[in-house]
Amino acid sequence: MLKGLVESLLFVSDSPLSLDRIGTLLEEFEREEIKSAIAAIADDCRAEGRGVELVSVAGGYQFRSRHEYADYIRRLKRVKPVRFSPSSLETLAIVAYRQPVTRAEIEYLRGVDSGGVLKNLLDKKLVRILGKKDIPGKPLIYGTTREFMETFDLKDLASLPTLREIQELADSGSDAEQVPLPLTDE
Amino acid sequence: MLKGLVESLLFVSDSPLSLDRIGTLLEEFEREEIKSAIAAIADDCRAEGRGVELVSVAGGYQFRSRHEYADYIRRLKRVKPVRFSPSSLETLAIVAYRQPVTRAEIEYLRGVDSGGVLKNLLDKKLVRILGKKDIPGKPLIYGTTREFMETFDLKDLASLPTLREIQELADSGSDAEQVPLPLTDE
Amino acid sequence: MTATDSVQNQLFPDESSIACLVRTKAFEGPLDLLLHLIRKNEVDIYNIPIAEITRQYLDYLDVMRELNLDIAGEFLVMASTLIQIKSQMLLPTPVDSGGEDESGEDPRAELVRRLLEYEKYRQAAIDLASRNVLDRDVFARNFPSPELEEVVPEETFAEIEVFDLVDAFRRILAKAPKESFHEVGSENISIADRIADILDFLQGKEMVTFEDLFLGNLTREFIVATFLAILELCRLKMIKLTQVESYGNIWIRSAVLPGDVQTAELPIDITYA
Repeated sequence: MLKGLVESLLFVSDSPLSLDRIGTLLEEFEREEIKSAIAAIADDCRAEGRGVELVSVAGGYQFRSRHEYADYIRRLKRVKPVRFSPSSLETLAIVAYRQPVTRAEIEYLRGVDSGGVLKNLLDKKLVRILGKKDIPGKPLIYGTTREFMETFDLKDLASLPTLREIQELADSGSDAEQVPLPLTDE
Repeated sequence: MLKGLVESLLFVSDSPLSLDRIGTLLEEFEREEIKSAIAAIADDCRAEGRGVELVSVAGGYQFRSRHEYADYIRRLKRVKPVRFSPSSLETLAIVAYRQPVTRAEIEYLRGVDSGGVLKNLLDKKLVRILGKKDIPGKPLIYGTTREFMETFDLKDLASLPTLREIQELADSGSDAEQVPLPLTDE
Repeated sequence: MTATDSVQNQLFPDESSIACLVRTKAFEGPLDLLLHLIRKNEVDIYNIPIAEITRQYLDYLDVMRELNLDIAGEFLVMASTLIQIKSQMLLPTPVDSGGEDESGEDPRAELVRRLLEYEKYRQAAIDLASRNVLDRDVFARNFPSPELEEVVPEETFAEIEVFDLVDAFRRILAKAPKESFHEVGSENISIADRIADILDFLQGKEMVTFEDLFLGNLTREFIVATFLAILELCRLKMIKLTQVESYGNIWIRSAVLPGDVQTAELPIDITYA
């Protein structure tokens, strides 16, 4: 009963629902019960032949289609797949790992002007202005948004993979170039 | 496999899908196979404890939350945050950047009557009346509130980015809309 | 030539065919180009043959110039950095210090640090792109459900960002009458801050002294903003200043009496009554 109820809530919600939010909506039930219901639903989805899975994203839970079906779903949605240019991805990565970060810091790390890219990421709501840094000139500082976590399937910022160790990268030698960037979805 | 695929299509669709439509999308599969996949999904949903059912509506199939849960689902909508309308956002922006400001000044900038929007912002406690301006007619003057600062997570009004700071981002480099690089073959 | 061959050629252009490289691969910036050259030459990043890499780097810029491509300023800055490092390495050095400058550090060290740091984030970018990206690899029901169509929601706070606010203001100014343009700088804003603070401070108090308003961090900015805020409030007749004797305390009180601002048109709680 509770499992079905939680499933129906997650189904109709147009954004991820946190355990807190579900708990508030279903005040008649204990948090622990709700938690096990969510776990049971996630298990069910992992069962053979289901088309969706329950993912933990941006601090909440959300049903998402299995990635194996992406090609077919795009036929239905008739949408161009979202694509990110290498410069947006580099900038996003720096903002994600270094936040709160200033434009000057981003530009030092990338070695190129990044104002345009940053503006574009602000427009797309993947990056937000956190405030101003308390140093001379009071530059704006940037961080990532909830949309960023939703877009990149991140449970929270702590679940970003750790940056690889410098030594490992230095050792990786020339074969790093051989991996084509998965920037397109073919 | 086909069952999962059909489930994912029905799941992501915002309108009912007819057998014909699914058949066209999944041209690799036989109509009969698709039909049995749909029947199997509907059966699965009737199983104990599911929160959704597959209904036949408007000549197509659509997942719907079970009606037993309607009361709970309405709670979800009741507390759902709504987006700011462009007009209230515009008005709020003018008050934030031009305070202390009169309604006439706001309307001059926006070019439209702003009484209703202003009232709404006052109700939401994002804007407050600071006093009356000592000019004929003694118009009320408006400013932002503490709640405004909390909503935007601002330390003080000086932490609001200036127009120039945003303009600088927009002006730098035309690479914001950069075309993805031909790193993979398409 | 098969499709695979052509991809191979895009990724691994001949040593000699930098022109081909330019046509097939744009670089994100000088660091990206340098990393590419280091990889292509299969050299140790901690021991970059600076003369050879500099030569190839400059060749690349030449080809770009020949093709009439815009060379971003950053590429030129890096070119001069490389040349500088190269000349430092050519300078005669004290015995046994092999290529180190007077501080004892290899002139290439700073560049190596930047390259390694950049490489980390470039890898992180690739990792991001290889995740299950929403609306590319996976899809959600991020649209209103028909079940909820008839339910009228209560209006609550929406999630908007500071950026939305600035952006809205930019749009207004873009279409507003020309004479309303003037830069909204931090100065205006800190005066607005002080106006709000002063009104808050006066709330519930009969009178305060002029000096009371200047307590806190006495930076020049703060004093100027406070002073201008007081002038503005006087102009708006929202405060009254009185001085009992010359050189005595200046007293400030709120000029708005309780209930004064209450109007039938806007039945709301008046904060400054």
